[in-house]
Amino acid sequence: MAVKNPEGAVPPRPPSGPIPDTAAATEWLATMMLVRRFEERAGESYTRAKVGGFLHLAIGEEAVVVGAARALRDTDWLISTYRSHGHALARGTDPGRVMAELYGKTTGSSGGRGGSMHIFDLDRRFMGGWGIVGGNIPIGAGFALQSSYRGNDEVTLCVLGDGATNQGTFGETLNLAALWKLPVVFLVTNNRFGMGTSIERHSAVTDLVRKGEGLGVEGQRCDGMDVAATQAAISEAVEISRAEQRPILVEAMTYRFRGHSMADPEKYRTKEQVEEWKLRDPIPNFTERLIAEGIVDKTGAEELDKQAIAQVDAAVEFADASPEPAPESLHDGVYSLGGEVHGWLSTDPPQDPAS
Amino acid sequence: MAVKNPEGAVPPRPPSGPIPDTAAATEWLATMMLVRRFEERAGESYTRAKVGGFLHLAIGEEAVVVGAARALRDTDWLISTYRSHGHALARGTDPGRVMAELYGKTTGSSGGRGGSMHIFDLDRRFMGGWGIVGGNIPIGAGFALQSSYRGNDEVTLCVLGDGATNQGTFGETLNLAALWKLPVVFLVTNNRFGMGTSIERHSAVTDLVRKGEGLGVEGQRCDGMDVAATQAAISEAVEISRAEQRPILVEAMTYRFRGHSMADPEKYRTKEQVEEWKLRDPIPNFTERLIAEGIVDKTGAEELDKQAIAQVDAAVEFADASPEPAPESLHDGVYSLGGEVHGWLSTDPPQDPAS
Amino acid sequence: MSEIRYREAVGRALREEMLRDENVFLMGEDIGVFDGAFKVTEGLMDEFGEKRVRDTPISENSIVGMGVGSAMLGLRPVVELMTINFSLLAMDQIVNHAAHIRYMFGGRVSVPLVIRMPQGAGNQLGPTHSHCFEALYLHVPGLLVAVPSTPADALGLLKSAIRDDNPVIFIEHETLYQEKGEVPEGEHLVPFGKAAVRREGTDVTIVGISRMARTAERAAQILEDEHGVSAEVIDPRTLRPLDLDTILTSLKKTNHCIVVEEGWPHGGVGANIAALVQEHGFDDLDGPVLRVTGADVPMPYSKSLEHLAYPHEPQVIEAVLASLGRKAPA
Amino acid sequence: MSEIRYREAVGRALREEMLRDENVFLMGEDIGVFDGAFKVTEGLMDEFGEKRVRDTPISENSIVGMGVGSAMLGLRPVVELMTINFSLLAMDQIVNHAAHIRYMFGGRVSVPLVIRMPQGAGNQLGPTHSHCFEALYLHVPGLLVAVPSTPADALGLLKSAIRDDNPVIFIEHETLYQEKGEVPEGEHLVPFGKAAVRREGTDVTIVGISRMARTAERAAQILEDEHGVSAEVIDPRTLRPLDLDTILTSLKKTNHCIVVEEGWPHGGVGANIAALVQEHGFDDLDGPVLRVTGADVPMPYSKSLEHLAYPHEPQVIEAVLASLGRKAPA
Ligand SMILES: Cc1ncc(C[n+]2csc(CCOP(=O)(O)OP(=O)(O)O)c2C)c(N)n1
Ligand SMILES: Cc1ncc(C[n+]2csc(CCOP(=O)(O)OP(=O)(O)O)c2C)c(N)n1
Ligand SMILES: [Mg+2]
Ligand SMILES: [Mg+2]
Repeated sequence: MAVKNPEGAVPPRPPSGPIPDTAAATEWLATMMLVRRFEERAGESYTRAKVGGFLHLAIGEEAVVVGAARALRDTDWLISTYRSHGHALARGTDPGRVMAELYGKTTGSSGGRGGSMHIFDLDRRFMGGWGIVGGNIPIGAGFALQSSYRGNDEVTLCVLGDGATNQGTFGETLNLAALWKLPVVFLVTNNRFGMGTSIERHSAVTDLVRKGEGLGVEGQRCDGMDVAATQAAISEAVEISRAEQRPILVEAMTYRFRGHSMADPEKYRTKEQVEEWKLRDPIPNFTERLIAEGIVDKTGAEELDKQAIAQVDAAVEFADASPEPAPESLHDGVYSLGGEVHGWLSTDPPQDPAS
Repeated sequence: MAVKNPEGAVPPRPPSGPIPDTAAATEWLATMMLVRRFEERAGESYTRAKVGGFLHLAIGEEAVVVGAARALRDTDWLISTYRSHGHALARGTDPGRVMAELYGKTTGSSGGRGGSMHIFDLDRRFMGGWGIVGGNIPIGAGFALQSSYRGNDEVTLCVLGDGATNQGTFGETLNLAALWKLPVVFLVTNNRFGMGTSIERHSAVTDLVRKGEGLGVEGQRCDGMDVAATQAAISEAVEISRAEQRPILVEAMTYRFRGHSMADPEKYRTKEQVEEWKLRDPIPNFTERLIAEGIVDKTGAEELDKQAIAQVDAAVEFADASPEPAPESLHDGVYSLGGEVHGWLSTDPPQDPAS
Repeated sequence: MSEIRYREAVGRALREEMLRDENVFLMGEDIGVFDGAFKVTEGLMDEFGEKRVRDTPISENSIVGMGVGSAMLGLRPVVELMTINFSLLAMDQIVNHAAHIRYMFGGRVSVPLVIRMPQGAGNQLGPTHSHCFEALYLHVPGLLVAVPSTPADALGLLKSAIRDDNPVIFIEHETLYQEKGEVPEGEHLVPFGKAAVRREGTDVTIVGISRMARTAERAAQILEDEHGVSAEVIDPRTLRPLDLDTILTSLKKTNHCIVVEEGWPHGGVGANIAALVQEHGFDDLDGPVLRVTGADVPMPYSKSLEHLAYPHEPQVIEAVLASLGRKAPA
Repeated sequence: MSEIRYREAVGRALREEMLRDENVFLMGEDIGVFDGAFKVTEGLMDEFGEKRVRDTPISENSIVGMGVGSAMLGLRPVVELMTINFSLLAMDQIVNHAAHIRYMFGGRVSVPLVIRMPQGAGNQLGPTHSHCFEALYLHVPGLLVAVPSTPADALGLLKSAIRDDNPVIFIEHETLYQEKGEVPEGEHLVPFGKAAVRREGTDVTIVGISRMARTAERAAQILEDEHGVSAEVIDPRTLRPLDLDTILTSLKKTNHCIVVEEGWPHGGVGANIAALVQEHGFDDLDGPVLRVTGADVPMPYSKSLEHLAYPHEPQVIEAVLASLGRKAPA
């Protein structure tokens, strides 16, 4: 069933966020380009059956992805959803390991067991990659509970979608985080749809900051098509959360340009709506702005993009060349086998009871 | 661990609600007395081991119970929690059948299978009696969905506690009810505690009307120690819900005078707090008011109480005299056995495969 | 007879029952505008409108709970959960509520609710989207559990489920959706508690659960062609009630029994059937009831590992030959 | 040796582990100010403060989820759920998350979380508060499942559970809380995967699950006293891992096996053990493995019906005599 455009016009372009120093601004742009190129290639690999399962691309949402990662310290924790290639990349995970995970290889960030929805990199404190909508919310708050318990100064950034705000864990966990004064920032990547259901059709309150406030978590909205604005808003939230030890919600207004996952006829929105939003594509817009402000020139920007493509080429090469998991490894990792766990798990061979 | 009084003084006594005609006012008082006397006796029967399991008394909360039931038409639906003897009684269920349920007898409202937590009376549209905190919330909304689907003019009143507002179903269902414009009134019986946890320790937002609004459900607070005020507030909510086909939340401020269930040392609150609240006991206060306004006289009020006691005496007698469920009936009612269900349930006797 | 896909069979059952009874309606995430994650409900919102085909927010426990409530008052909701893993979010409403309401309220109210959902591996959906949980549901008194493996059964069992007054867990299989099969022309109802003998045989009884009934059939063909073994293949079709009699009757003839399932080994469907078969057919058994099950692991994403993690024909053949005291040629 | 109650044994395990390791902390509804619904955590908030003994709102899925998250980062949360029925609300965090995280992330992170909860009938708590769900949890790879039946095991297994790096489902029994038993003086650890032979015997092996291990012991005494039957009673203590070897060794001696459990019959613990025993000990069996289970009903409130709905000594004795080909005197 085709529906009419579920919302009116694209939000007007608000004043942009502050531009940081040249190096940082350039790095943001480069990272957004890497994320974009990576996902474009992942999509191609999917159509060539190199990648299987569900593949959710965040193309169009790169400003939120990079703005989020750049609001964090290395010691902070980032946890996301099944739409999280970019979060891992922005956090510094080797693109080869992310691509290898999509290829189901041993060198993948989860050893090929998790796939696109379950990217993971403990070293960089990118804590997944979660396939159950809303399931990551209490887990993220649990990271923050750890920080509060130990009295360290880490903050957790927990990414969720607009659709996830309807899951029971959203109400439960926001209440708990507020009650226990946990240093966690809930970043709602509001791309206006949960799969094919527009926010007006899935949430009675479409102002998600208000939804959070009713649960005791203050928040603010930002323009998720503008990396500088997003980084500024999340940064501020993270630092308040760190200093005041309390949860904050940030709602980043954005849009995904591709389907929900690879097979999606997109009957739930109009081509015009997508085209309108594409005018606000965070990458060319930020590029233009940096050129206008003399931070990069056109050739420099093209060079960054080429580098991104080269990184992705290398990632694909690495993934392709990496080994398949060995059949004998099927059971590896189900249990942490220490002193306490022994006996007859169902996969253990029967012992001769006579012996 | 003993805690200090988790909240300050008892809320000041607000202006009382409007008194209805003499017959109705008298009936409200009589019903509150019946509920009180019934529960006092249930408590005694519990200590004499006539009643088992968990027994949750709503003593102190009768104004909310009766105010709620009297805001409804016969065709409306009422659904409550495990603390619901009063709701059934106020809805018109024979006290004998409620007591018999507590006694685990066949004549009980659920045939002795449900016990105190699962009273049920389809004929009077008292729809339980639910033991899982928060479990009744979507079910109540489901009743309202039925009304909306069929286009009839029924409203559902769904009773829950302050503690239940932290359960995932609260956020999920309020959103759904608002989104789908369902004729349901969520009555939060805010007695300031979920078991031994005071509202300040379990809910970040203690203004539960605000908690509902964040989910898209408007609401209002009322004085739950005043039956007239409560009835007026719920009535108004029910009629708006019926006329405008939308959910509304009513928060009734009340207090339970007894422990959470029968075994409760009540270390979580002070005796003084309980005594302060007892000054606001809805039954003597309403009695005084009716006397003051000349609606009943002292003897008349005493007579009502005597009638209540007599009804409870009869209920106990009925319950005591009623038969225990027959052992052969153990499996009755698990399934509705129609044309489709046959074959081998685990309790079926094996058939001779040769035959 | 006409040939349709399993997906279409499910959709046809929904449509026919919605036409027959206006109390039947559908709720679920993205079943309307999006046509369903697996396109089972394609076109139904266009035909029946938003009142009877209701897109919901992502709120599994409450969607099921609203189904329970509306069913208690006589509607006949069919709730789709997108994948069986997500049903764990609704476990409270399914087990503590739907299954127990009738008994807990003294038989005075029924819950004619159907919860449909696909399960299973094979599409590399990984450890949060690929499991088989029929064993969790068959454990629970008050529920009925169906696991259709053909388009005809999907059609006939779903229609029966919708007409039944008990809550039904209706488990489809993701990799079966595009499979084709013959379906009778007119009204087609399949009763609960009646197994299908997919293939007759005399040497061994193979019970296949959900998709594994198909795997068992293919294995039986190979057993006949390559090993001269005559296998009888039984698809119980419903696990609650379970048609144990058909299995025991077959066992009387074959004296060997193998259960094949895709789910986990400990406490699975196979364990239940093995326990029942040895209890009631011990003297007919020439050896233990053997089980061929999925691996005892969360379902891995990697294609090669996933393939290893659930049974295929060779494992079934190996178990049959082992049961018959013969070895597969190396 | 000293004699303490099962409830105290659980509390002592918590206290000792909290003293030993400051990463250990407790979360749960009313475990602090209220001292726990069953008083297991009595005094712990006074001793350890609100940081380490955390009263939570009624939010089962999120409490468990926060336990999962904090465990992933090295804390050792022990989450109490008030009754096992409520754990169904947290099934998503337990199965889709806690159990699968380690595998799904390639073994790169562990979840040293313990979820404690009581189960069982006997206190007339009715159809929403009295069930036994160990069968649901033993099904799931990635979890460990303990079902202690004595104070010593409650103490020793819980301490092992807290030190284990895997998520543990720790199932206590409501009616055992006030039971007393001997407990060793010093540090007492009981390993997972090691059954206890509660009583030696030569005629029949009785496996008792959770509280049913005690019922089996009493039945064994009666069998000896009144029927001259020598029963060996085995308490597996943990269901994942399961010490099948001890059961099979016993079977070699007795050639008869009975499993007694309180939960539902279809797909229960008994079905799992029966399936395994006949698979691996078929030639040692003189007859089928028999099961004595709870009735296939939601637990009724009525005292008389509740009593009928779970096994007592007479049912165990009857099954044993049936297995031995003898009848109980009428
Ligand atoms: C518990 C659960 N229910 C349903 C799904 C299927 N599903 C995957 S993504 C999705 C939509 C989520 O929308 P949103 O939270 O807005 O995130 P977005 O996809 O827009 O990034 C749904 C319904 C799931 N993965 N988990
Ligand atoms: C899902 C679930 N968790 C926990 C409990 C145990 N429990 C019973 S009543 C209760 C407190 C509920 O508080 P509230 O909602 O305020 O209702 P009140 O008892 O004050 O009427 C708790 C925790 C339960 N019955 N169900
Ligand atoms: Mg979205
Ligand atoms: Mg309360």
